[in-house]
Amino acid sequence: MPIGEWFKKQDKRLPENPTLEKRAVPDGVWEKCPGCGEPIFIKELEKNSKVCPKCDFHFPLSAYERVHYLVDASSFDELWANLCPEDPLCFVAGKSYTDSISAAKAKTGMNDALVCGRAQIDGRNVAVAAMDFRFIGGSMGSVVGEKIARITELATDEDRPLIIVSSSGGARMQEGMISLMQMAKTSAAIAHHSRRGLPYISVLAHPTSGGVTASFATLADIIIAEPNAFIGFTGPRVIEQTIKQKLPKNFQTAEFNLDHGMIDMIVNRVDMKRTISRLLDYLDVNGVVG
Amino acid sequence: MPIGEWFKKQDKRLPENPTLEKRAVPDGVWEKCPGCGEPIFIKELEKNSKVCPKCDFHFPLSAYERVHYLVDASSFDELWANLCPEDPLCFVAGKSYTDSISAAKAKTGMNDALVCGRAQIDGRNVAVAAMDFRFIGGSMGSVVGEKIARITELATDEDRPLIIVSSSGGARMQEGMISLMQMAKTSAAIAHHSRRGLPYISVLAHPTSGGVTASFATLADIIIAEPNAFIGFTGPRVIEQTIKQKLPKNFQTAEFNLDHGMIDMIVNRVDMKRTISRLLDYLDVNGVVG
Amino acid sequence: MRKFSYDFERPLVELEEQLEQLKHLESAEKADIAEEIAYLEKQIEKLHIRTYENLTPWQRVQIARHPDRPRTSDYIEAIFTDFIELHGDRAFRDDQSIIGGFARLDGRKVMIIGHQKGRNTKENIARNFGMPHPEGYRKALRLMKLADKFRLPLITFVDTQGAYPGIEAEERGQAVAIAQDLLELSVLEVPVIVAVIGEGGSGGALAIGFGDRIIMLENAYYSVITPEGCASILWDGEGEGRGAEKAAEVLGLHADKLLELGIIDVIVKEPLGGAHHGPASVARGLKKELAKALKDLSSIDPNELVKKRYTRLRNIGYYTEYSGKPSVLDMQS
Amino acid sequence: MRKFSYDFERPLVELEEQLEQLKHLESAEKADIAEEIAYLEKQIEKLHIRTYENLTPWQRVQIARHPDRPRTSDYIEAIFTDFIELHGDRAFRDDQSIIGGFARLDGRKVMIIGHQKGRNTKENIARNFGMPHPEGYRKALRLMKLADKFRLPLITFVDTQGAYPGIEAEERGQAVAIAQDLLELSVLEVPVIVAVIGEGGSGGALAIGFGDRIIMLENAYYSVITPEGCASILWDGEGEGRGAEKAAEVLGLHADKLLELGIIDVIVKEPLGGAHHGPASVARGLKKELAKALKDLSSIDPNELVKKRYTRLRNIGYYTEYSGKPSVLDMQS
Ligand SMILES: [Zn+2]
Ligand SMILES: [Zn+2]
Repeated sequence: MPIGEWFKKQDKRLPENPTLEKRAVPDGVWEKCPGCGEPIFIKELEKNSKVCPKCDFHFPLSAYERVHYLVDASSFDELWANLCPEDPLCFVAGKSYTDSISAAKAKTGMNDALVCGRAQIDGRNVAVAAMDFRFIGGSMGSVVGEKIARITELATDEDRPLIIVSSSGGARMQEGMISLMQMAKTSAAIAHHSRRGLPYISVLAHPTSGGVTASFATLADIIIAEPNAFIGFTGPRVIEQTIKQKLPKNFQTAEFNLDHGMIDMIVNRVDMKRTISRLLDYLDVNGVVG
Repeated sequence: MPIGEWFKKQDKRLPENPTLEKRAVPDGVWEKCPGCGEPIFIKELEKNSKVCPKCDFHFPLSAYERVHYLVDASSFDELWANLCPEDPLCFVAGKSYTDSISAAKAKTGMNDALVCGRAQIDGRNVAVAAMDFRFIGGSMGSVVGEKIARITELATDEDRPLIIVSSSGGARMQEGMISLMQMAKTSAAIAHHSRRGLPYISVLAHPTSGGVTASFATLADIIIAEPNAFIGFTGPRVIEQTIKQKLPKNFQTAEFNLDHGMIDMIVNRVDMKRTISRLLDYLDVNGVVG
Repeated sequence: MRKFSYDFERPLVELEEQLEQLKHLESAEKADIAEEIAYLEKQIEKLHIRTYENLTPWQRVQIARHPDRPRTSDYIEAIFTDFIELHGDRAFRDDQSIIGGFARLDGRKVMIIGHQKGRNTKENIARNFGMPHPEGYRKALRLMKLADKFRLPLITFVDTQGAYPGIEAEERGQAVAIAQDLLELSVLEVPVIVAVIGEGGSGGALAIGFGDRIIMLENAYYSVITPEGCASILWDGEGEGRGAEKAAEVLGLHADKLLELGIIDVIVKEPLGGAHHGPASVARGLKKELAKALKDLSSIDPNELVKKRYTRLRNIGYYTEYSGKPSVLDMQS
Repeated sequence: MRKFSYDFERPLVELEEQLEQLKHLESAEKADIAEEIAYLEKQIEKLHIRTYENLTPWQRVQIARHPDRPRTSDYIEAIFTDFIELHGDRAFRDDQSIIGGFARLDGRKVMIIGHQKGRNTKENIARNFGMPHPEGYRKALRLMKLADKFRLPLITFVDTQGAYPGIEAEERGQAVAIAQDLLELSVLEVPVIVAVIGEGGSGGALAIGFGDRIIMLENAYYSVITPEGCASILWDGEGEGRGAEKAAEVLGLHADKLLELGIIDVIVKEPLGGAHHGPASVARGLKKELAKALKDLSSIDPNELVKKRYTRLRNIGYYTEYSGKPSVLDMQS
């Protein structure tokens, strides 16, 4: 699992301090775009789903921002926000897991890396979940796995389409095998949802890798990626170390995955809600409410 | 469809005059093996399922020989032997189709390229079919398609495992689109057999190509090939003409197909019946009769 | 002026070029040649009819292959609304020689799968001239299953010279990939409507080429083998020239013959000279037939649909069952 | 003499070598050194126990990786009869790092799928050291579906360091290939019994690594990440040395810990020093557990089995649900 790679790397696509934080900074009326280097007014950026209007760079989003840009205003009814991680292995290695959790909680104001609940998209009932990469690299431990399973089951019980936005380094190492088993648990929940004939759309945001890519995130009827997102199983550093050669230039980008038949389409975040709404029109036999 | 390639080619593995014919020839007590060049007593050859005891060369077999080596003695009850081809397109190009049919009938004593019926293998009820390459290259026209469909339906209705031995150049050009549609017809029959949870074992003998490989022959639960058999879709000559380069050495052999994941195993004809019997033991929930 | 023409169209093209020159002369030099122009126009009209009204089978194959002939994407554009293209086989590659996705026909939701040729050399290379590799059939398989899951009628567009005769296509199992499409198509519990719009070349075409209704454009062909392939088997080496011409005659690959044989259900007329002489009218004709098929098939119960599709296939075949001991089972029943 | 030993086994190996020399001396020179030999044998016995009785987690990981450790094929040979190996994914390649096929356990028919490492360098290259490519997972998927169709209980053997970190494995979609195995495993309507016999490395192991009963050999490990991988994340660059040792301690990857956590169900004892010190006794122990699992699970109705498997997975997880508005659904029920 390449979780750690994403912690340390200075990735152009992943500024160290997510924009959500910057907003509090006094001179935060504009932000320099990591894509084109131009200053962008934050107001303008927010109107544009946090996509640079000049170069289409997709700024990282918090899970709540993801939900915000995806569903109808005030339609989101969050569920299970009060699920908190434990430390079953008493994992201490350098930093302790409990310290990591505390730091992540403080940074994000969240209890773990996933937000989920009922919502509507253009008036249609859906179940939605979004991952937050800021919370220990969006890694999947017990809480993420449990919440994915719960929201999927809710969608199954209530005949709702399921939409999950992933952004994750993979399974959460600090919970050991319990994390690995969340891959099986979430996949099994998806299996039962799918067997009911219900639609599931997966959105892969930068970066999606490891155990998340190898479980619920790629088991959707339709898979959409954001432009230029990293999508893969093994992280590039591990591959380079193993095969001892440089990787091809666009390796493991969204575009690479499209060429290799792994995803259905790449959609600019600005068009994401509209595209998902159009797709649901084809997939959702229960139709629009109200 | 590469039917024609197999007509003209002097293939080491496919002597012009099949051994069945030779038997009538006065000096036919031995036969020179096309594999190793050694003379082999025909009696010995026949005891060895027509596999050279010295080099394992698999002599071509007629459809009746195939059935003979596969099922319990006197268990075979042939069906629909009286189905004869017609000439729906009045196909004349150089030679007429009706002339080809007459010649093939005279050569083989058969009405078309497939023999099928009920049989037993080690006391177990099965439905069996075998193709005869001598009959217009074992090509699939209306009669072959119809008989495959009928024997598959019989297997479905009577809960019998299905075993088909293929050896074919593909769809029968001379019946035009009617032949091509036999691919769909046979595949559909297989689909319904499979959906009943019944087992189907396909044996690919030299050569199996074109429309037969692209329909019923590769839709089996278990696919077995005879050693060194040609198995492919497009014939090598057409590929060479298209890509204008030489083909790899073992291209489209049974071994190549095993490497590329297309078949389950390569089985020497001497072991074929025993292997199929063992497989049926695992697959046939209805068990052995008597 | 035409960018591309076949030999049999040459005399017509020459007259058209003369006309163009005359018109240029008239406007540039103010020459008074209105009468000559009118005469030539009349000649062209006559020759146009003479050239195209009694096409040989081989000429019609050529028209089916014409580089200006409307492609699957053109019909999607002209006939449907709200097309959303889907990609990939989830295993190897997105094969661009087969396209597909959701669309609406007069508001009805459907799934589309079709062979896609290019408009020019660059596009044709990307789309491998409409000849799928195994991953193309597997992409089609995925979309078939999606259509089944979400109960969307399937409309396919057939336009390929056939499966690609290459090393990699064999290595990756094009035979089994096609076979799996055939199997899946036969059990889909949604209406399957096929439109043969250009070339229907053997297994590569059949993989998405049968269903509950088969519509065919007048000059499209659908064949067990390309005329060239057939010729090269029958008359060694003569594949490219007269051989293909003769083969096109004997193979019975055109819409009228296939209608007679019961392989297809309905023919959509093309303007004289082929679909590219009036794409809009062909699209209208095709749309009408697609809509009719959708309407006819939508009311049928899914199980019944699968049964009917099977019966239809079962009835394709010409054979004599001569007397003697009677056949043990009558499978058609 | 041992062909291969780890650092911590070195003192023991040295004594063993001394013993061998003494014995040689005794027989070659007729030297009267029976007493010395007896003494040394006793020392060896004591050191053997001291070396192996309190292995550190990292030492046990090493034993799980020992080149002489029995492989999947050894257990198939020792435990089952009438094995028929099946091959291929029907799409790309027969991946030899995963093997499978039909077999009988005390006469009961089953389907087997397992990671397969080699016995030597040549074999290991052919089998990619037991690390599957996507086609391996797809071969497994095919065999799972066969097992389901023919109602054969599935027994899997887990022994891989993990998915292969290579370019081609990514290109051909190892993530989705693993995910599809997980999905399929969760809905198989036959008993699924897992035996973790050596290395259980992350996603590559999990793809065939959960079911209705999970049996684990005493020194096998099963982990979300290899100790080296974990270390290289925690202590950059220290992956190969002390880091891995420390990581093995914190990851909780051994049978006893996993039993305590409820991830696995039962542990099969190994002889002191590891399974390769007594393969026959390990095979006997494993066989007993497999047979017991088969017996326990065979009587359960297929639907019930799938439900139970799901509930089992649903119960894996450690979290606190603190009060506030109560959770809307109790999913465990
Ligand atoms: Zn920018
Ligand atoms: Zn020989």
